[in-house]
Amino acid sequence: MTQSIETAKKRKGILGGLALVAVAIGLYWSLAIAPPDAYQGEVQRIMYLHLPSILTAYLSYFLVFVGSGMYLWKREKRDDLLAHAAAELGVLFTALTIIEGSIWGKPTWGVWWTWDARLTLTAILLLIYAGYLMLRSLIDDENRAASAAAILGIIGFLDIPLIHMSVYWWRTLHQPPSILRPDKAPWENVHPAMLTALTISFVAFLLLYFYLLSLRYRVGEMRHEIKALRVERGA
Amino acid sequence: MRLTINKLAKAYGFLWALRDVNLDLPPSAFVALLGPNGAGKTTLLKLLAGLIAPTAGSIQVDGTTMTANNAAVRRQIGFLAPADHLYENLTVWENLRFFASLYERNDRAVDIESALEAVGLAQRRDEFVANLSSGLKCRVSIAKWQLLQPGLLLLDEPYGVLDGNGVDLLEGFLRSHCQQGHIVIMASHHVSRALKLCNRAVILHRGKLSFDETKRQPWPSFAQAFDEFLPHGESWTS
Amino acid sequence: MDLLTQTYLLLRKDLLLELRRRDSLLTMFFFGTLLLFVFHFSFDLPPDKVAEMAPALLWLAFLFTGTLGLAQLFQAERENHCLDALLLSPLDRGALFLAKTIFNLILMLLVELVVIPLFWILFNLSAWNLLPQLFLVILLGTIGFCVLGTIMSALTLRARARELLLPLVLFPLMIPVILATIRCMESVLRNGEFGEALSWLKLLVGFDVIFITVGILIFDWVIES
Amino acid sequence: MGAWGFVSLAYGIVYGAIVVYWLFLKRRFRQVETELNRLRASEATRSDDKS
Repeated sequence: MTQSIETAKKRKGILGGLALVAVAIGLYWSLAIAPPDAYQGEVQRIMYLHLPSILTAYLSYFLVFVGSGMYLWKREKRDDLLAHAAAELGVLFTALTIIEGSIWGKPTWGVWWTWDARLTLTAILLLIYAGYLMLRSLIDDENRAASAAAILGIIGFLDIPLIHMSVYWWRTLHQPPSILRPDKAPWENVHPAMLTALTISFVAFLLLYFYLLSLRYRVGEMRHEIKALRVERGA
Repeated sequence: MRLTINKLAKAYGFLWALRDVNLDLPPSAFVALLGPNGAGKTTLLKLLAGLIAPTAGSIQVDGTTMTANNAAVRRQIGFLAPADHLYENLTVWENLRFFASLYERNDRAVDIESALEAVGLAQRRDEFVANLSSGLKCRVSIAKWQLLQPGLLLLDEPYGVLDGNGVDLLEGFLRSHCQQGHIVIMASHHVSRALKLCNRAVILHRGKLSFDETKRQPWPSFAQAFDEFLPHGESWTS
Repeated sequence: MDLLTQTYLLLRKDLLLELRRRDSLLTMFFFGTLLLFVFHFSFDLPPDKVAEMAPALLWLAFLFTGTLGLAQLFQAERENHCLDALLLSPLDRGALFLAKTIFNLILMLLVELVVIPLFWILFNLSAWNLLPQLFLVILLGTIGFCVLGTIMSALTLRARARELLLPLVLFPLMIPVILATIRCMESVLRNGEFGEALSWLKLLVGFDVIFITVGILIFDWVIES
Repeated sequence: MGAWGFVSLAYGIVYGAIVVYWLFLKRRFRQVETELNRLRASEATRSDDKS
């Protein structure tokens, strides 16, 4: 029992160390080695943050969906804990994505915020999953909160493609596509060093994400164990 | 109708409301469910009604395990909440017809009429439930379950709101219901009344079954258990 | 007993209750009208701008009135623990979902049937011949709103501050319906036909179909939570 | 603010926020862990009493 906890801790430590190394290498590649963009210059380096963070946010939402579905099906606490942890990290990374987009937008578009389809979509996702966390915290009975949140986790995820479609149509019918979207596929005429920097950043973010997720999950798990122990005491 | 409860447990947050409850009830069992406040009586009734899900253990009705969405099992279970479970802004008649049609049982006008007759409310069939006193609402509930004829009828402290006449009505209904092979489980603090009606007594104490015996006369083991767990209750030997 | 019969029984009960008290219908109707006045004062639109703004204004008014209705949707079931009585019965939870959705839909449609002509009169609009198409769009949008709204209303039933929480979780999810409805109405008012907004109309229908199905399938869990 | 200014602002905020969240999580982790160990320890003494 204690041994498995120790190995789990060690594994988390290794994951955290790997994440740290990957982040360092990623930073070096994206800030020093990758060349500046031909059109946007140095500012384009924000992309090495922006794309990985939105990717991890989407990964989070997918995990919320999977955890919610499994929880409703099997009623096992661990699935709910996973969904809760993933939702919290999803909100964090979505918020970071919006901040990065905004900082990127200032020098490229001249404004901090524009109703670009991507930015808008990300903001809506933030609202949905912030609502998910609100719903959890506003229902007192723990099991009810878990099931209600699971339903919202499923419906929210199913709604994402529809929101995505509507927001993109909304923009494209009213104004030309944003600067962010190149006419060519992104992997054409891109410097190989840029691609490498992006790949390393992706890996770094994923490692960081799973490290934080395992930490957050374990917090939830221990809280649940404490409750279980207290329940034993109550008898 | 046979009811089997297997290692049933329910926890609310930090507390076990019910732990390791086993009970096997044959047809025509009439159980008096006794115990001090907070012993878990209401929790047990709600679990049996399927309104809350157990933390552990199972409930079987005629060999079928009860799950949340088993309509066939739910049709068999009735819960007589004294002045609850009725729509305030429907008339007595409309309430009965609505529930009878949901259960697809005895929903003809004559059936409803005779059920109302039996509880002495035939004259007031078109009054809104909101205008009835809680004693009369309880009578409507009695009529409701008389119509629906559940195989397992649960009652939670039905005596509080009824007058003498109403108590006679209720007890008459419960006796005849039980005689038809249905199971009745009644939680009550009116120990003497409950004991007179029942053919089996169960005492819950801090979430556990501490006593479970078929009624006999005299009953020294019950007297002992009663004094141990319900020392401040009213005298039951009346 | 099949799903539709049960739905009918529940719906009949809800309509009967509403017919007696008219709580929801009257408040929704007055609130909708009130919003039109408030919009009129705050925007102070010149006549030529009204047709352009009409879709957004109307749909926002309906959205807010609808939310008012949703907050009241399970009121009868909250009194006297009637929800327990329903859950106790051999009722398909999907029927409960359908009945509540249709009930809220009927309330909103009744309000809309009065408010839209009123809007036309108050803002001096002339395009009366376009009303049938507009009603079609609004019907589809309102269905989407009621479907998801009923699920969320049941989900927040036991939450603290549920009246505040409901729009918070509902509105972000409603974005496709909000956008699609307004764009379709704009297109109808501007060109007299759906034209390029046809894909919006399809999106709206898709949304309705998806969430009606999801609702029937998962309402078991929604109502037990 | 120059191009590098924006870049460092973005990187600073993102990694700063992640580090803050990590510290916050670590603190929660430690609190919960101590609580759990305390409960477990008292559980062990209690079962010792019984035997």
